[in-house]
Amino acid sequence: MDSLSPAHAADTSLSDEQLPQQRNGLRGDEATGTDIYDKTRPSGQVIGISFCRDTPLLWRVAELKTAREEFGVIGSLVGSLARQPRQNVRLGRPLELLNEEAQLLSQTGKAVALRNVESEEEEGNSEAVQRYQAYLDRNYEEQKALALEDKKAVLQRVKTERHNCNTGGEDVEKAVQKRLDSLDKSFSFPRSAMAIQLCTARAGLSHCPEERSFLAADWPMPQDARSQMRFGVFRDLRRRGFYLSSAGKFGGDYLVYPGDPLRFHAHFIAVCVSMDAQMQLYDILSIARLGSNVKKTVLLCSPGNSEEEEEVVYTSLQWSGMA
Amino acid sequence: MGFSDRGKQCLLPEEALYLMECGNLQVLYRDLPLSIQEGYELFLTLETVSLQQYQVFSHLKRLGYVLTRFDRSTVPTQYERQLNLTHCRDKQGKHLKRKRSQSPTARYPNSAITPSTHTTPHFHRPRTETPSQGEAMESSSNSGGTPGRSWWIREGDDPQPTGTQNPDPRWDFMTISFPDLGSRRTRCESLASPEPSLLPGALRVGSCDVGAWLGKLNLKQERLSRRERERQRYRDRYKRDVNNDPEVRRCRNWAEYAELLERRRSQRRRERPANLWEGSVTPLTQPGECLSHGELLERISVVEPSHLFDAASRLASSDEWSICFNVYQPDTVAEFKKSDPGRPYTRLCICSFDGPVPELHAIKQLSLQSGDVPVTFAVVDHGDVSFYCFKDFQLPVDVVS
Amino acid sequence: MTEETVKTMPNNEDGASPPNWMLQHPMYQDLMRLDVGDCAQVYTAFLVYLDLTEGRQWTEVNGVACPELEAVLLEGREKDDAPIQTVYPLPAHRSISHKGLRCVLNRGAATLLCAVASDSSLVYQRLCDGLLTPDPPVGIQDQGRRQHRKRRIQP
Amino acid sequence: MAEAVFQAPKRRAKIYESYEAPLPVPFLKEQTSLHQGRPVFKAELVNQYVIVRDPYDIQALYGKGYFGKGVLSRSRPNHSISERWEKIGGQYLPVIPLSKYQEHVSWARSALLAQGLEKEAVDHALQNLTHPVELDFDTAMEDEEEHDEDQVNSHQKQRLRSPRGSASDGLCLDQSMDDEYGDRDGSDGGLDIDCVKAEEVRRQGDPRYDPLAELYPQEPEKVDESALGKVKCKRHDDWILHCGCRLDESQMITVMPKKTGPEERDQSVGHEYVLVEEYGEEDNGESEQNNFTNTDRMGHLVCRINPFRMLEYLQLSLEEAFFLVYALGCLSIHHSGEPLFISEVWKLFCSVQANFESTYVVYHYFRSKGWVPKSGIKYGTDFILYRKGPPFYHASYSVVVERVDDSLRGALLRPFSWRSLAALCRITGNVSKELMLCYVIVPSDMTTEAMSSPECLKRIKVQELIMSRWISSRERSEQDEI
Repeated sequence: MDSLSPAHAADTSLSDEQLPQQRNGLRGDEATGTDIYDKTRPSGQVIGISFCRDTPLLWRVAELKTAREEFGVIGSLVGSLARQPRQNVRLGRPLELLNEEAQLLSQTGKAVALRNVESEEEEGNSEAVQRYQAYLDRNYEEQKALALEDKKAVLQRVKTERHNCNTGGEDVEKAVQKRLDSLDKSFSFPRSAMAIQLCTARAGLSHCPEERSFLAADWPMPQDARSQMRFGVFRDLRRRGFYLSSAGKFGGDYLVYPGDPLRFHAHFIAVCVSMDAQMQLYDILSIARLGSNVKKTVLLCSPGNSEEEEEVVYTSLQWSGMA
Repeated sequence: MGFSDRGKQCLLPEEALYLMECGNLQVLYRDLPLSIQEGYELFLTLETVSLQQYQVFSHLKRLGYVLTRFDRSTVPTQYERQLNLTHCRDKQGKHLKRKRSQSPTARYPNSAITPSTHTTPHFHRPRTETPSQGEAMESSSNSGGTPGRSWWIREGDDPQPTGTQNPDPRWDFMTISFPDLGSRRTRCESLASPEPSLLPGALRVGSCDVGAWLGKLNLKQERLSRRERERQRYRDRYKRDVNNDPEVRRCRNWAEYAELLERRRSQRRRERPANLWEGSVTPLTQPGECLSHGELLERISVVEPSHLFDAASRLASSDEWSICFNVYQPDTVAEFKKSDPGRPYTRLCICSFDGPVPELHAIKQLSLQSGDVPVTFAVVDHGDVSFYCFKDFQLPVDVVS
Repeated sequence: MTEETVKTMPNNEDGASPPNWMLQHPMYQDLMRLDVGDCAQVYTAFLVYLDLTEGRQWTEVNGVACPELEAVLLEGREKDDAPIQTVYPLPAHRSISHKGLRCVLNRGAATLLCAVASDSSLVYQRLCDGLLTPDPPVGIQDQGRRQHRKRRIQP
Repeated sequence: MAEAVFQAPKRRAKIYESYEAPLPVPFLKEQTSLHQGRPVFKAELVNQYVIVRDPYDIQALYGKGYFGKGVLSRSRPNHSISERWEKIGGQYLPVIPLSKYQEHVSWARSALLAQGLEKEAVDHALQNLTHPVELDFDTAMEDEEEHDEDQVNSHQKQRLRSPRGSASDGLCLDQSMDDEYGDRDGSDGGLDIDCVKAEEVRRQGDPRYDPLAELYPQEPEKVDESALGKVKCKRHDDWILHCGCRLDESQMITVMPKKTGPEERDQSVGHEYVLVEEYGEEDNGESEQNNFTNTDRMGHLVCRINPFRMLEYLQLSLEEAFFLVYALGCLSIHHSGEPLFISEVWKLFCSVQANFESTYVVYHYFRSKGWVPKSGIKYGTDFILYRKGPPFYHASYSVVVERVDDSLRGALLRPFSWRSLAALCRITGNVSKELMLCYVIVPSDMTTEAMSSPECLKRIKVQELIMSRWISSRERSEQDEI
């Protein structure tokens, strides 16, 4: 097992040269958008929401796309990008969802909560291990062939260069040719130098539709009054076409964007508060002041009290120029 | 990253997951590689690290910070700090550490490491029941346990607290005073017997005659340093010298002086409206009574300041808040040694934007726990991390003469 | 102790302070006559009235009773031809519910909430029904700079 | 040590006034010359608020320690009835439009009627009072002629010439910022800065007196603060005094130096003379709007007595008032004519303002450290703290008051969530101040009865905490999206 580790692979200078694009250990489907066991998965399917304790997460690129494009659910990427692991500006999967986002997806009937699969049966496992070993062997052969090609190409290039500039003389050129000839026989590609793919999303059966009813978990999210209010506001704003993200740092519940946040600045800081809750005037002053500092309108959002009223009542709050 | 245990290199779950995410580590579980998703599900559980803790961990890792788990026993207690025992303490800590990581410290990314879920040794608690997945997971190492183990040591959760591992001093050393033998004012020949509650059960200590001792004490006037003399002068400014009063100087005899005093008294009475001076509460100062702004400020300073470390050891402890990580700055990475980590840049307490804000109680307790290292609160809002610190402060007095 | 002893104006021969014009001001009396709100709130409203008329040259400023809030509101125009606006004056230490704010908003006019500290410092907030899009950021230049910086950081 | 570092307060670039005294009380050594016979100021309780009406008291309380706020002004009590002033004889008088004058007459009428006077008597009295004061009329005309000669610059000239410091210039300034922004050549005269009086002791910068001297070895420049009080900051839509911005040079030259002069006199009792701008009988009513904009239609000025004079009053916050009463013993508060005892004042304030006990403890605490706390309403906090006073330094701290008992838990005055705290932290940072949380620690055995006397202060402790944000990386700009 040690020999399989990509860290070892990086240790070997040979593989370093030859597989530069894989040096960091390629993470499964980062580039292609699907993972190795699940290449055929069509998009637009039902979205499986998995949970890390009670935090809803999305793992599959296709599902991320569906959630964003069809339902306007943005979420936030929280995983490290294997290719750029030293920054926080751009992150990769998983996509963490707000509870409201997960709830909204589930209400559309297009998403389902998945429970973690802890133990699979022993026989299934040994079969999978065999499959995996076979996959590794196949992969090894492919990589070995590629490595050999690369090495040859390098030597060939050296040879051509020497030939062209005529400085090193015949000896050098011959030596290179000799090495080139013997390469087919002498070339060794240690197993430890092999690059491996790490999958981002879970492999296996758990995503087959027929398994879903079996795996569908109880909705593990809290349903107190406050989260119900937050969801009501979320759903209503979403229905009005706004995109939302969390606004903790801005003192509110949601940042409200007029379109996809990739293209727009947020217009509002939504604060969910029930109609009758007493707010300290000082709190209102400070958040309105913040709103003006960041050029956003503060939006008080309360679920309407009676039937004839709208579902959610909005009041805009702006720091006036009259200081 | 990682630590070694019985010859095996082990990684903490957050470390393993982070390396996986960066594409530097493959973890085999039951002979199959784990996907990142499975990593999240298996490593981030109720008993290990929370998703939020992991998010803070990886956020800072990505920026190059060094993070280690916080271990209360490595922080010198307030008592140790007061007695300047930190040095010995460090040595002891080093010794402990050396025992723990005997294997060569293989540096990432060269190390091939099996994730092993492991607590630091002296908190290790054997479990009777080990789920089968545990063994399957450690194909090359049988050490360690399962993800189902307690990572974060809670108060009262510690099964065998020993002297060094329970840093909570039971006595408040701030309130226990040493006898003052040198002072002229409290010249005493013998010391009363100490408070019985501070003594171990059977021990009885009588009063102590210190007469002989006193003879040996050097009671000569202390020579003040320059700085101390300055301070004394500053204090003296508040003392009123009647001879500096121009009106007093104008007096040629006692009669005139008495007259002046009388005049001033009556004037003061006139200036003292009854509603201010004859009620149950009277003002702290009277206009014209103080010599200077400094004296006035001293007179009205009745509200006492409080410090974060004051009386903190008396507070009931709670496990609502706990410190998770030590953080070392990225520019120290080069010199960072696990065996001698030095003083962290800060320590982290991790919470959610939806959770409560720490009360003064919690802030005080955490800063006591953290010793001389500041505590930072990492507040997580759906993957987005903000850091806030609450620091002890004393606004300086601003005197205008 | 009588007033004489603490008299603060020795050059005023008759000894009595001049009357407090604030209490005599017809607007103050009008506001009091509306008979809603506690005296602190009404006085707050009067302070806001003074700020609007003396400090900001508003016109046609008048008091209105709002029984639901047990408060006195002010109505007036920022300029002669400007539309009427409602101002809800409130001592800064109070709290308010969204419902209360809606009460003022539902009067139909543009609304300002005015918080007044006990030293008469005041701060106005604009309230609007529904979603009021903020003014676009003033400096387009500003945005360009940020984007530039973003690009630079990307590896 | 996990202790916050003291950040030096930022001194204002230009100072418009000299520092009189830290507090409105005399110290023993100055007793002979100063404050003779008037050590106790008087305030009245009006509708639960504390008002100081005497102009001398107002000057002393605001000038020495920056207590209170003018009810008609933004901060310094310096309001005047008009922004236009004309010289009549040896005196400058305010110019008001006729409509405004008539308004004042009508207020006077209703005030007199409210006192129960007969309508006829009222009319008669008012008629007598509002007659033009003929004596000054000629000089007024002279002045007006001068106007005609030089109409274009008249506005500006007036402003530059006006000897009245405070309000008039400030108000002009507000206008001129928009209209005459670019037009500022030749107006350097406005920058005459009062020289520091020779006999004034150099205190600032002397380490013996000034604990922060090393940071500021020099005496600050002096500029007229009162005018500054009316300068708006473009960036923060706030008064420049509050937001902590520098005045830029173009604004500087329009700020007038403060001059003291004989006009201090008409701040006190007596009649207020105004110049009423009148037109021919026929166009009395219709041309009011044009008065200020259309110089061609400048009416003639008639000097009259203002029958309803609105003097500037000083309103003290409850904390300020109680500090003057209890800590300094220099203020007597009257309620319906009766002076109040200290314990009465305490109980009254506690009943009027929830949490007064706590906010007062903090106010008192910082005052006894020599700092000047003012209302933090603009930043959503209880106080902002100035070194010396708003004219000299930018506010350094924004203070939130919390109350806990001995166990350091307990009901918070302002139950914060991380969200609201984050917002507050951000605003405070945006205006380059620090956010300070002040915990008032009340012993748990303190009874309600004990709290009903200010003597409880002596058993209360205050814990100061600075809350700050730690930025983990250079990526700050990304995280802090506007």
